[in-house]
Amino acid sequence: MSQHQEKARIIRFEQLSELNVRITLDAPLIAASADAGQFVMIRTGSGQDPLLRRPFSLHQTSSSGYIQIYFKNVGRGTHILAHTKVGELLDVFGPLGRGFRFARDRAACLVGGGLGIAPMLFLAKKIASSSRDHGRDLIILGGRSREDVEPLVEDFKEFGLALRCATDDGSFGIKGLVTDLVKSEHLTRDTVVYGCGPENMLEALNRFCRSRGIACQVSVESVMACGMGACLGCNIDAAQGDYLHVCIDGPVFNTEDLAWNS
Amino acid sequence: MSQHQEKARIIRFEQLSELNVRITLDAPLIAASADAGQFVMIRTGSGQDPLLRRPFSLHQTSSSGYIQIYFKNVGRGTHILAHTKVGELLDVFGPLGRGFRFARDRAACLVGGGLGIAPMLFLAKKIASSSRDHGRDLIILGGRSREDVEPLVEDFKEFGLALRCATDDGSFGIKGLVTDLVKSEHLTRDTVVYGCGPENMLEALNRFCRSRGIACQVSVESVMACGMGACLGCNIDAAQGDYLHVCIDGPVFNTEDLAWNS
Amino acid sequence: MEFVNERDSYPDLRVDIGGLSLRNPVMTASGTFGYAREFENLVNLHRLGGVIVKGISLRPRAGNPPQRIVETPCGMLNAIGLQNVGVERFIAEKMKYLKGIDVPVIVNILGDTVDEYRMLTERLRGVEGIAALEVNISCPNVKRGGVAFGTVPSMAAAVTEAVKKAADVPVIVKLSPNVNDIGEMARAVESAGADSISLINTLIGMAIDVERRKPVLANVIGGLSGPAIKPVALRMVYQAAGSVNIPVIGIGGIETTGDALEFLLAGATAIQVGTANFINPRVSEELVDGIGEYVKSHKLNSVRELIGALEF
Amino acid sequence: MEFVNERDSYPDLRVDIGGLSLRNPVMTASGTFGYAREFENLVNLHRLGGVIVKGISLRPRAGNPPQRIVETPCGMLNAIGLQNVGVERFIAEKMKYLKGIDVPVIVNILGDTVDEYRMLTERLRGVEGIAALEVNISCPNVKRGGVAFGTVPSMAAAVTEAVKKAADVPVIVKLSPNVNDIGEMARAVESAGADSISLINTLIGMAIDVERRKPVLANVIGGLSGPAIKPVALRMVYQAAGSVNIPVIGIGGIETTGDALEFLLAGATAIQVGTANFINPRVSEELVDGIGEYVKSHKLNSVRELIGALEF
Ligand SMILES: Cc1cc2nc3c(=O)[nH]c(=O)nc-3n(C[C@H](O)[C@H](O)[C@H](O)COP(=O)(O)OP(=O)(O)OC[C@H]3O[C@@H](n4cnc5c(N)ncnc54)[C@H](O)[C@@H]3O)c2cc1C
Ligand SMILES: Cc1cc2nc3c(=O)[nH]c(=O)nc-3n(C[C@H](O)[C@H](O)[C@H](O)COP(=O)(O)OP(=O)(O)OC[C@H]3O[C@@H](n4cnc5c(N)ncnc54)[C@H](O)[C@@H]3O)c2cc1C
Ligand SMILES: Cc1cc2nc3c(=O)[nH]c(=O)nc-3n(C[C@H](O)[C@H](O)[C@H](O)COP(=O)(O)O)c2cc1C
Ligand SMILES: Cc1cc2nc3c(=O)[nH]c(=O)nc-3n(C[C@H](O)[C@H](O)[C@H](O)COP(=O)(O)O)c2cc1C
Ligand code: FES
Ligand code: FES
Repeated sequence: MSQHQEKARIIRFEQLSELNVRITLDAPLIAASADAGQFVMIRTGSGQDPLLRRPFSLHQTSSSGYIQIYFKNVGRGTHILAHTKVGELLDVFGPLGRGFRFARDRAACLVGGGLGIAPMLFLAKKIASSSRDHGRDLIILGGRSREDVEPLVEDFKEFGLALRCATDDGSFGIKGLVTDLVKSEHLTRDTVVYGCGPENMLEALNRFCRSRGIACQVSVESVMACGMGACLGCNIDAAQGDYLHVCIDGPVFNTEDLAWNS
Repeated sequence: MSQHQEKARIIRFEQLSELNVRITLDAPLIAASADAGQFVMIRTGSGQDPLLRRPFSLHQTSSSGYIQIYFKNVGRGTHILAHTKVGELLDVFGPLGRGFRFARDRAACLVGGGLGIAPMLFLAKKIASSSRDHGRDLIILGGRSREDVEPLVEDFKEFGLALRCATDDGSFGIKGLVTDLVKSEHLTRDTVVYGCGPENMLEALNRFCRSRGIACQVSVESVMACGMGACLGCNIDAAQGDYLHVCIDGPVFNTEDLAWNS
Repeated sequence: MEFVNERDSYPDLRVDIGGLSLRNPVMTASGTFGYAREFENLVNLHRLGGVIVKGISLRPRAGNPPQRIVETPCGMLNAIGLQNVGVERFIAEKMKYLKGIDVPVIVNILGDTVDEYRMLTERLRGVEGIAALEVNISCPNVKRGGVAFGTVPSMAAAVTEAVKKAADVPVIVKLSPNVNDIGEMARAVESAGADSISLINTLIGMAIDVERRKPVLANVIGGLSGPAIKPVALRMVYQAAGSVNIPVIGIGGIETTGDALEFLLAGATAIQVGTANFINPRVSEELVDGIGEYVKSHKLNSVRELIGALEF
Repeated sequence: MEFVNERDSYPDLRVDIGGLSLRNPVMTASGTFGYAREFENLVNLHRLGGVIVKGISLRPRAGNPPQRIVETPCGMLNAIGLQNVGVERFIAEKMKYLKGIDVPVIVNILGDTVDEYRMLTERLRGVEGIAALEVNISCPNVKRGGVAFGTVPSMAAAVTEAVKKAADVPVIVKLSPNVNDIGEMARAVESAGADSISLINTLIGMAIDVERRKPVLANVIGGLSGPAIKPVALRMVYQAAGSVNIPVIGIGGIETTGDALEFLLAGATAIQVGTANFINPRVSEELVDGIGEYVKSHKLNSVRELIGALEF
């Protein structure tokens, strides 16, 4: 586990929709040691307010030393990031946490909902580049409407894996939820589902996989102060009782290790 | 006394030297009611830190509804302002305080040192546009070196008043202090000296004027929270004992009303 | 004016703070709004719930030497030193304007001894235009070696009793946050007869200029206010509201509608805006609008449904 | 290592905190630096003055349910609930690494009763690699209805005495800021035998989610830390240092070299960096450099010349 704190230059800034932004950063040390599902902590301002760093999944890394984050402008910190410009420096710290445990010998079904699509590109890339038959691998992406999904589809297509899309309003892909697509696919028992998205999506995914006895890994969120196991602020309820910590035990968990409300 | 709070658009941004910046703002209500020597309070960020507004003298106003400030990047607030761009909005509040009391029937000697040049342009404009003989009016500008003075000289020259310059290092105008120039001029007893600049310059000006019995008005600074007489935070020692408040009793004072250290 | 009244009637924002009815829960805090006139160009004063004027003492006070204020992270320290014109000039000069504005005027009072508080209250009796008194007990008791009245329950109670006996208007007691048990202080002044309590006054803080190696403030220590103190203020309001039956007025770092709502939910019947007036002179009026919007969009019958309506 | 030693010898940053010598005054605060290992990739641990580990109790504690933290203006609230692995696992698992690092390790301890503090201290006696104990007295005393030890002088003194009697290393007592008279608390623990005091622990605060109408923290209240509290912390350090003869360790909102210097000038012999570790994991090392630069550029013989060197 090697972590790095880098002043990373913004190489590219993409406004993918009204609120969704993708930023490419030059952060060679982080890029070199990152794995799919891991995240970084970014300082959004230079002053003391907002005080805390904000966590973002690694959307992608490149061998040229770049990392990408894909995020939505939802509050103060992301507002500041959404108004940065190419050439500016961001203080980035990572890679952090435990990523997806890719099961090389089992079929993969990647499910990304809304901003939960972010870590899926990294995972798709990793899976696609593993030398094995990809005939049973599948990517499912969803969002509220076209703008949440379409801008990212080209990047996913590059990997040549099967791809299905869904939107709540039917403006792109089928009209419905990603979990509807998951259910409609005939996933075999040896498939591993890898999910990231809003809480209710993850709950539905968990219910479905459990009912079918399918293994499922999900990337979850929590409020974080340190991102590195020092503050103990990011706890979530564990299946066993007691707590797990999103930043070091996760953010990717086997669904059976977590306590689910429903 | 009418004050206005305006969201003022940045119309022009001039980097006059490494640290000195001049910003032109579209603030018609403030422009319409401002007088030379008055100031505005500007919110430098959109967040809660830095918390307080920062005071800036009005450098100039125009009949087209523009106001100008001229400032130096010395700390957090001015750093943020020095990184704004044309088109952005600033929250500006003013005009505030009591400006220079221009004595129409007496010769005027304007003395601006360093950033103290800021309010002098407004005053020079006012004096130049008053219909009277300007043969005995004089402007004296000074700074540490060329870059503190030269970029502003053209604007002052436009008024056709006599102009002398001094720099500490002699890189522009004479080598010396503005007060050296003041002393070398043969100011008559009926002259009014109008000064703004660092504390030690104002002290020297006061000593000189007092020794010659010449009236002197100076614009002084203090830390401010409200700028409008509500917080009572901006007090300075008065000649009478007790205190005066820079934001409402000043920022321009007759030197004899203030307590001087030397 | 008709338009204003109409707008004020719905949403119903009226609250009652111990015998004093306000058209809405937004007031301006003492020492941050001058004598109201300073803000007349910027705020429609008659739209506010109330205005608390700068603290008044029996005799005029010059206050502390400069430097009196310094900015801190998300806050500021002040050591104004209770500068004020004294009660006589206040009545003669300031009340003339204040009694003419259509908003409840609350006079903040302070003293060095219990007797001074009493005399001050007697002097203010019957003065036209005073809707209530707010008693600042964060002042040093000169007879008790400078220990602040607001940090010892019995001293706070003594001041409250003296003022209450002499006053002909409702009495708000403004608590100091520099105590261990705010609930105990709240109960002490309630028992002594306070009609309501307001809190918090400033936390005591300090700043040092490391180049000059001197305290930044001439007075060495000062009062911390602004957003930085909001979490502490909110906790104390919550604890105080849980400790007494009289209305509580929340103060401390309020800048946004969300901030104001937090205090109401924590149990405050009304709120005061302090430092935020310096940053946005229009803020108090904006909060009246913002709270109204919330009441409407959440389909509440009145703002009173929010008071202490915290769920667990 | 040779390079490092050379650099550490000038400027002379050594300080002594009640029987414990530190190579410089910069330590990391309990609960904000894990068990040090979390930071080994980011900080040269051996360059720090000391490391205080997360508070340890007699038995493991699960801590509070989520949500445990929330950001506030220039600060954060935490209600971790003293989660820790308990003293046995701490010794078995964490001390193995800690005794190997070249930096004084200070163990922060907490308990529900005076007896628990005593037993904990006895258990830590003789454990290799512990340079000092820091006693967190901001914990509720279960035998006294949950009133925090740190808010009642006699209870603070009782804990101090019990720990001091059982300890074989210097004892630092960490004071709670939620009191009226910090000087009184400082004197109480000094009289009870503390070798030094550290302050401040967090101020008690609260935040409310106005849409859900619930407290943000599951625990309702939490501890406020970060730059927001610096003015209060500095004032308390100044007052505490003026009240006792033992060394004082300053804590609260320290993020920059300037902040650290303010605390030294106010009378602190050393400082601890807390919340800032989250924002800039390298900050403690940067402060060592920054203080060194100041000592050099101001041509001081040692950092000790700064301690309490405030001019008036
Ligand atoms: C491991 C991890 C990976 C993440 N990856 C991504 C990503 O790839 N793309 C993306 O858009 N977002 C991601 N998030 C969420 C992202 O961190 C939050 O959107 C961001 O912190 C909001 O900051 P803000 O200042 O803009 O919002 P704030 O003003 O702080 O709050 C706005 C809203 O965001 C919520 N929020 C605030 N902080 C967090 C937080 N630390 N975690 C979750 N929710 C929060 C608040 O509850 C509030 O509803 C991730 C979160 C975690 C924990
Ligand atoms: C009436 C008035 C008119 C002014 N006009 C101008 C002007 O036209 N051009 C210009 O460049 N500057 C002017 N100033 C000074 C200007 O307000 C400060 O430079 C500015 O507030 C510094 O803010 P900051 O956040 O960049 O600095 P900070 O980081 O706050 O501090 C940096 C330095 O500036 C000093 N400073 C901070 N706040 C103030 C303040 N309110 N007043 C004075 N000094 C302060 C600090 O003591 C410190 O030394 C004026 C000040 C006053 C009171
Ligand atoms: C400059 C200033 C002056 C103040 N003067 C008084 C005063 O005279 N009497 C009083 O009771 N409180 C006074 N206060 C305290 C405020 O009324 C308020 O309680 C405190 O600032 C916290 O609120 P805030 O964070 O919204 O500012 C003053 C505060 C400031 C900032
Ligand atoms: C997340 C977190 C956990 C903490 N845990 C402890 C603890 O276990 N024991 C303790 O004495 N102090 C604890 N503290 C208090 C800090 O050590 C420190 O006193 C306080 O945060 C103020 O310093 P700061 O503003 O630099 O953070 C904790 C603080 C935070 C933010
Ligand atoms: S965010 Fe600090 S421990 Fe997880
Ligand atoms: S700055 Fe507030 S009274 Fe002058």
